[in-house]
Amino acid sequence: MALIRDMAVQGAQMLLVLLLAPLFTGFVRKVKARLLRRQGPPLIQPYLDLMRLMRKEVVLAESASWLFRIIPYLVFAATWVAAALVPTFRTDLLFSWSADLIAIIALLGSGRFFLALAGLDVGTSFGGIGSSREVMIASLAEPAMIMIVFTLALIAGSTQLSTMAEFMASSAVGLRVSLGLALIALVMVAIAENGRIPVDNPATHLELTMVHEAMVLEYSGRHLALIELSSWLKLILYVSVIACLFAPWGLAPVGAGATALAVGVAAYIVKLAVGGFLLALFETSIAKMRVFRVPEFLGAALMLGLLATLLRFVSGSF
Amino acid sequence: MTFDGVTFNASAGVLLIPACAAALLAVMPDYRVTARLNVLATTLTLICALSLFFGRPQPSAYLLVDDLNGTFIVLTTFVGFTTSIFSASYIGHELEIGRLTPPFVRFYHAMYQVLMFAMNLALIANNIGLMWVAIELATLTTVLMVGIYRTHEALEAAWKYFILGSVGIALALFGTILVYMAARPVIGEGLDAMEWTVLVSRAAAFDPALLDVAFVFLLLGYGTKVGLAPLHAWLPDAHAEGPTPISAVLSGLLLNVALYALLRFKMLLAVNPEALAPGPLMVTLGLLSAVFAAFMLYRRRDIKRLFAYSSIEHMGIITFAFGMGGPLANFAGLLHMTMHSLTKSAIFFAVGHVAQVKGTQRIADMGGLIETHPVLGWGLILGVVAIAGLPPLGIFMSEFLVVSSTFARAPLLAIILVFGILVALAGLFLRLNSIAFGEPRGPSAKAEASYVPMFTHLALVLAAGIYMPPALVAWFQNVAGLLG
Amino acid sequence: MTGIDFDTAHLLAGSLVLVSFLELYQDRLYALLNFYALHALVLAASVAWQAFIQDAPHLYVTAAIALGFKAIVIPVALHRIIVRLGIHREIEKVVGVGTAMLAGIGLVALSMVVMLRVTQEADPLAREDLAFALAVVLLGLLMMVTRRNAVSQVVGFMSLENGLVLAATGAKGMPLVVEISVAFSILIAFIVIGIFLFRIRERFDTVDVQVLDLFRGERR
Amino acid sequence: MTLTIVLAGAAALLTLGLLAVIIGRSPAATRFIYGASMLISAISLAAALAHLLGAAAPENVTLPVGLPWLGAHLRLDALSAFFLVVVDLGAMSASLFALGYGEHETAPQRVLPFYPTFLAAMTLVVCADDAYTFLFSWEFMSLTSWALVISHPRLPENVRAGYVYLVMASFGTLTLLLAFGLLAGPDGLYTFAQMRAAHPSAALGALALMLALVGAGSKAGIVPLHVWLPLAHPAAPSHVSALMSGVMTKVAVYGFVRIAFDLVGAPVWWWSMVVLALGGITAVMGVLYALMQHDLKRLLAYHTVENIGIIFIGLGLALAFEAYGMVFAAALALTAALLHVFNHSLFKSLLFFGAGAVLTATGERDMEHLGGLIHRMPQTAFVFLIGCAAISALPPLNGFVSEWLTFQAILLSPELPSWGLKFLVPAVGALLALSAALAAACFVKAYGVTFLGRPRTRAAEGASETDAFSLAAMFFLAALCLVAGILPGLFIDALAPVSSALIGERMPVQIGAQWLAIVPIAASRSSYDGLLVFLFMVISGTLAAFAIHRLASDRLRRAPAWDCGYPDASPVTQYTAMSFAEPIRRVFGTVVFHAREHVDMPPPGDTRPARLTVELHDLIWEALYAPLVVGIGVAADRFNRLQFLTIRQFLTLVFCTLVILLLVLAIWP
Repeated sequence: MALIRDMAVQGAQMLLVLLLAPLFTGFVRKVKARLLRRQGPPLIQPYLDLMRLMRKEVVLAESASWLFRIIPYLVFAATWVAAALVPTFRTDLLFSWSADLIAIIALLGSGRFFLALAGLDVGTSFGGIGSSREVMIASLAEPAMIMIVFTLALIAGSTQLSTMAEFMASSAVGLRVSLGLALIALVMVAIAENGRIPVDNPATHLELTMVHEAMVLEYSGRHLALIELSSWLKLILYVSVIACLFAPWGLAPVGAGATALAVGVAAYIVKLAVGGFLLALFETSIAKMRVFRVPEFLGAALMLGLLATLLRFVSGSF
Repeated sequence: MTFDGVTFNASAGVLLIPACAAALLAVMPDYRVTARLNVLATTLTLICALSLFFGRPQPSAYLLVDDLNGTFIVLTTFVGFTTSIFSASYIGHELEIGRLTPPFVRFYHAMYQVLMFAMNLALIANNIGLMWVAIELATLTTVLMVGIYRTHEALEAAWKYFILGSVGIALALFGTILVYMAARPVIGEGLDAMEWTVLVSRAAAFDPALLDVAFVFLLLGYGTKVGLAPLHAWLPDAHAEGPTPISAVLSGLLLNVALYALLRFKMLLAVNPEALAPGPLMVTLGLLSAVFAAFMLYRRRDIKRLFAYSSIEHMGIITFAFGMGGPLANFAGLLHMTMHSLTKSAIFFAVGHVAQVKGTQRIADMGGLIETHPVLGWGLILGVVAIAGLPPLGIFMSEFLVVSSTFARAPLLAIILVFGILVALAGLFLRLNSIAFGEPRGPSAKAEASYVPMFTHLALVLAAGIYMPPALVAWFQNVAGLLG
Repeated sequence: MTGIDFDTAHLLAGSLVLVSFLELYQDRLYALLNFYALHALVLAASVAWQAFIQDAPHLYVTAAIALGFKAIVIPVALHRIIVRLGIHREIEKVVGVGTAMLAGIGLVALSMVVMLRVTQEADPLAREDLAFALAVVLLGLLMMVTRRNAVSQVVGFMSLENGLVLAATGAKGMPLVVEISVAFSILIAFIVIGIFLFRIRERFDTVDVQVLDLFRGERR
Repeated sequence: MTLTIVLAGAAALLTLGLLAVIIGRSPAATRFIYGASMLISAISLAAALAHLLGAAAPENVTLPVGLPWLGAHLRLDALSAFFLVVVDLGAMSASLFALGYGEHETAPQRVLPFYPTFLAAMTLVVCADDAYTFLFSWEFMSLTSWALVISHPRLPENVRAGYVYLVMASFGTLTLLLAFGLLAGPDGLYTFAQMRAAHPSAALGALALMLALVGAGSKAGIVPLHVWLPLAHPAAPSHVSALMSGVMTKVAVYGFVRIAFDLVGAPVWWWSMVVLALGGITAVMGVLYALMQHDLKRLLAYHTVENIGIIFIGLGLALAFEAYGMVFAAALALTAALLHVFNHSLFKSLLFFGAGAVLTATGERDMEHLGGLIHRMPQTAFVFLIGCAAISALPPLNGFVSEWLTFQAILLSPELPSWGLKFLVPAVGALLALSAALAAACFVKAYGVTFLGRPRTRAAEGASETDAFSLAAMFFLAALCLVAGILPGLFIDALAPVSSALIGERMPVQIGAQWLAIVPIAASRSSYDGLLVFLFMVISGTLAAFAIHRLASDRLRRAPAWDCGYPDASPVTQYTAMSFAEPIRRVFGTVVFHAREHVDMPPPGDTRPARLTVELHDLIWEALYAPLVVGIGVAADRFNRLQFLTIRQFLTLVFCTLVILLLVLAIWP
């Protein structure tokens, strides 16, 4: 009986994440428009975009290979599996022990790996620009992320995401300097990984600035739909990781009843809204950096992560 | 054939055969016959030497066969035999291209046998004076052989060899006289004050200070013949300018015979506890020659001079091994002497062929030997691999023993030795690259001489690298114990 | 060993060293040859005297060889070679006379210190002979080192051999083998030198070792 | 019994080598030699696996060869059985690959004799149980691989590569010889059993370990001593470079592990700091060098250096934990390192086989002349992609597993009391993470520029799929990578006898614990289930495809790629290897390689093309090796003057030596 309920919760978690992703992006765009005193597209605009793309025909470049057509499914699968393992409204999901935070980062890494390959496949210079910059950003963001994971794992005593969330929710965590550093570093890495404003502008196709868009320039129709959905999934994944680690209140425990689950979902949605609002606020308040200033930005994140880990190594109390 | 009858002839035979062969060869006009006679003489000498293995004659006043010179006699006669086969075809070719005239070839063969006689005499002489005369005779014959081509460089090399050789031999005589002086108060006057057997048994009572001075002179005297660093000047030019069979005999045998003489005296001093001279002296000279010769390999333009310096380096390593002393190092030194003489003579056989095939000895004018003459090319590579001390071949074992046993006792010396070996290896392979690999350069005539001697030597060294017959090992270990 | 025997032997050996010094001083070839003849003469006398003291008849043979060969035959032959080569007027010293002399004195002192300190137990005559013999050997070497001309080098080498003969005779009871070998070496040395000188002469029309050096291997 | 099979195999390989000398030129020789070596290595692999999995007791054999009074001691224990598995697996796959690849060899008689002897030498190194046999087969391995590197002596860079390789290999062997000399002591106790019993003092052990680190490290490719590796590995034929990179460097790691963990005895804590620091620097420098290359095989060779760095980080951690008696953590770190040894030998051989296939198909190694090969060589492209994904440590494959275990080991290290390690381990962890990310970048570049996009030259256009044997070898290795990634528990349990033999403790049993997940220390801390992650990805992928297939339209149209409207974008507009690495070069290159870019822009109106030249300096070569070479050259010149002295000056030399010695005698008491 408990197994079926856990299976149901796990399935609900996967579906919830899938459904909320477009909504969250729509919400962020809406808030940004509002802050810029514009009407902005309706909240459900991303769903409409997906529908539109699903119907349109796929225009493939002549030099595109079989890999180009498989990559959208690979990227979507990797991102969806990663998102499914992050506890949103209930900790200790059925399959949470199968992959810890390092594995989730690596799954996102493989998603990025295949996306970069897709960029190179068509053989135009846009794909090349996108892939080479994405790879440069990743080569700094991933070590920073690993350093953050080290800090959190050393504090919580485990790399399992659900155990970390439970530890963070418990009173034993206390206020620690390394946690503060890890949070700032995690936010910076999240912005870089999802191609948000200071690192890369998601809304533009201007050659000189685009990174993520350049890689997916050649995609169209149903492939583009999948790619867009996976990037939205990735965004919501990062926000839910930040939420479950640094704002773990409201996460339902293992054997919780329906009411606790409902409270968990509600808390999760509130956290998403707050996160989306803060993200929109941050994006409108800052201009995009030149591409070769990004390494300093990410270098700072890496140093913060390393400092936090160093503090944890040096003594237990930090 | 009664044992004592035969054995007495054997040790005498080893001397008589080359002597009368020399006389005979001096008069025979036709080249074909003299070459075959030369080979025949060396074969017979080899057979006599081998028979020495089975029954050793009693040491007489003038002749002595024991563990130490037993193996070296066989080695000398064997290399002499293979070199004579090589020289038959080599000299034949030199005759065709006119570098040697028939009278000189006759002179060459006679001198070759006199050299064999002198070396065998030096090895089995029981009397230190007789040994000195034998080595002096060997030096003079090689001086004449080096000058045989009558070119400017050959004469200059011979003249240099003569002057330095004679000074060295004079110092050695002075050392011998001092040893006699030290022996006289203990053993009394007359012949037995100069016989090894008597000297070694009574050496403990000699005056150690006099023995030290004597060893200094002997080391400088015979050290010149061995080619140790400050006294080496004659060796590269003698090798480069003389005919190749003589370089092979010089490098393979004469250096060993001179070092054998030094070992005899070191054995003498080992019995006397207070005498300390051999250790530090031989170590310093050995290291100096190993490192000095290693650096000289880089700028060599002549292929024979290159391998001459390699001989100096190896003699340095061997002297260092004997200088360190102890059963392991001495065993390594003896093994290294045998392996070096076999490998170096094989290399000189290959070099002889290369010089004839390419018509020059300048390394700059040769290249791509592997492509034009694969068998010769790979033979030379195998030789250089052996001389650089790389595994499957024998020298690796001796270098392994020397370096590992020295490092525990004197780390700094071992590090200097390792540095020397490494620099030498780098230099050797740097030159080998321009000879064996790359685009074929220079003329490439067909090499008609036989490769049998070269590959027999390399096969022996390869076999020794993997498995050593227990009898040989027992001898070396016994002698290593004696050397102190 | 009565006093007089010792003193005479001592005197003869000392005079041999003195003659070596004189040889060192000469820069004319002819004078060098003459002093070399004198050197061999003194050696012969010393050996003869040793033979008389040790009443060892074989030493007389050595004295005779030294007198006949070294004192007479070799200087005359070398004399004739110099005339044929036409080099009798050349002056060829590398190091100035003053420094050569100082070096000579230093060498003699060194050989005295080394030999006398080492051979305490041996009988006084042998010690003296060895010390003087080492001095002569070192002076011979010094002469070879400071000369350019091949002939003077050979003379230096031969005076070095004389030192060896002195040492050999000083060692009482050394068997005949040594005498033969020393003589043997003189003979060979002389023949070979002769051949060499002629051939060198044929080839480079001078006997100056320096010209010879120009043709060292690998120079070109 | 298994040791006798292994030794019989080695003997058979040696005779095969000799036979190849005779029949080298005949056409059938290639198939026969490679087929026979494959068969022999397969048998030997089976024997080694039986010994390792059965956790059998060590077997000893003494042969009468080698040092006369000692004989050759050979031994098969858990550690050598594991490395024998790595060697034989690599040998089997390389021989299988060579069955196809060997046909294109221009001078087979120069490769065939040395290939089986090279395999035999590696087998002997792993089984040796005394210093002489170990060094004998170690240097014999270098010699045979040197002969393979110069199998095409016409090209001067091959000869130079061979020369640098042999000199560095001899330097390594002589350093190891000094290390063994120290362990054996003056009276020469050369067998490993005697060395273990000798228990050297801490100082002696430290010196021996450092010498072993330098000796084995130079063969493995630790950074300051790695310069020969990117020269030698590409010069050899591809199946040999796969063996050299994938297997020989592992034999070097075996050498270090045998000395550090077995012979030297109890480690001291600061030893691990040297190993960790070197490992970290090697990892990052290796991948940065790889990123700057545009020759495919050089890129793979430099990348071997990075993976060796990761292995040495694992070994350093194991040493640190063992020094403080944290035995479980040490077992984890050692197993992580050994698993990475196994994984690296798999995917590096696979990648070198791919590079070999590309080389035979196009005759090009330079990535700037390749491109678009995925259309012409689809199967090689697919299997090369699996190799690239595995080496970039992407989850379902095996590269991720060993790296994940190393991270878990790093997370255990705060308990290490020493302050030095408290600062060093996080820094090394950061370096490891950085090198993992850069590895992904490097292999996106390698795969993207070589296989994807449009062909840049006629050679790339004319490429065709490689032969069946090569593909079979590659698919075999790719399958193994996937299995090792999905079921890591099997392989970790196989390594248990090795860690319990060396450290006395083993990782917790993996198979029964949690439904095929691997649990490094405790289930509560962390666990990873490769199979489930793989199944999830497959299920979600098929789910998405099914949904798309059902809901979305399936119409598809081909059209020219969008290139800002230019009519015929020539292949030159594509990103090349150098341009792809430009952002990373701008970030890291200016510091690490003094990278400078010179742009030569023609004045307006001048039609000649602008030129961009990138100037990269190999600082290690310029700082360490160039001065050494110049130094030896100067010393050689100075010494050379001694050759041209006159006879008189030589006499003065003799005279001075005599006078000096007499003076010494006069002054000496």
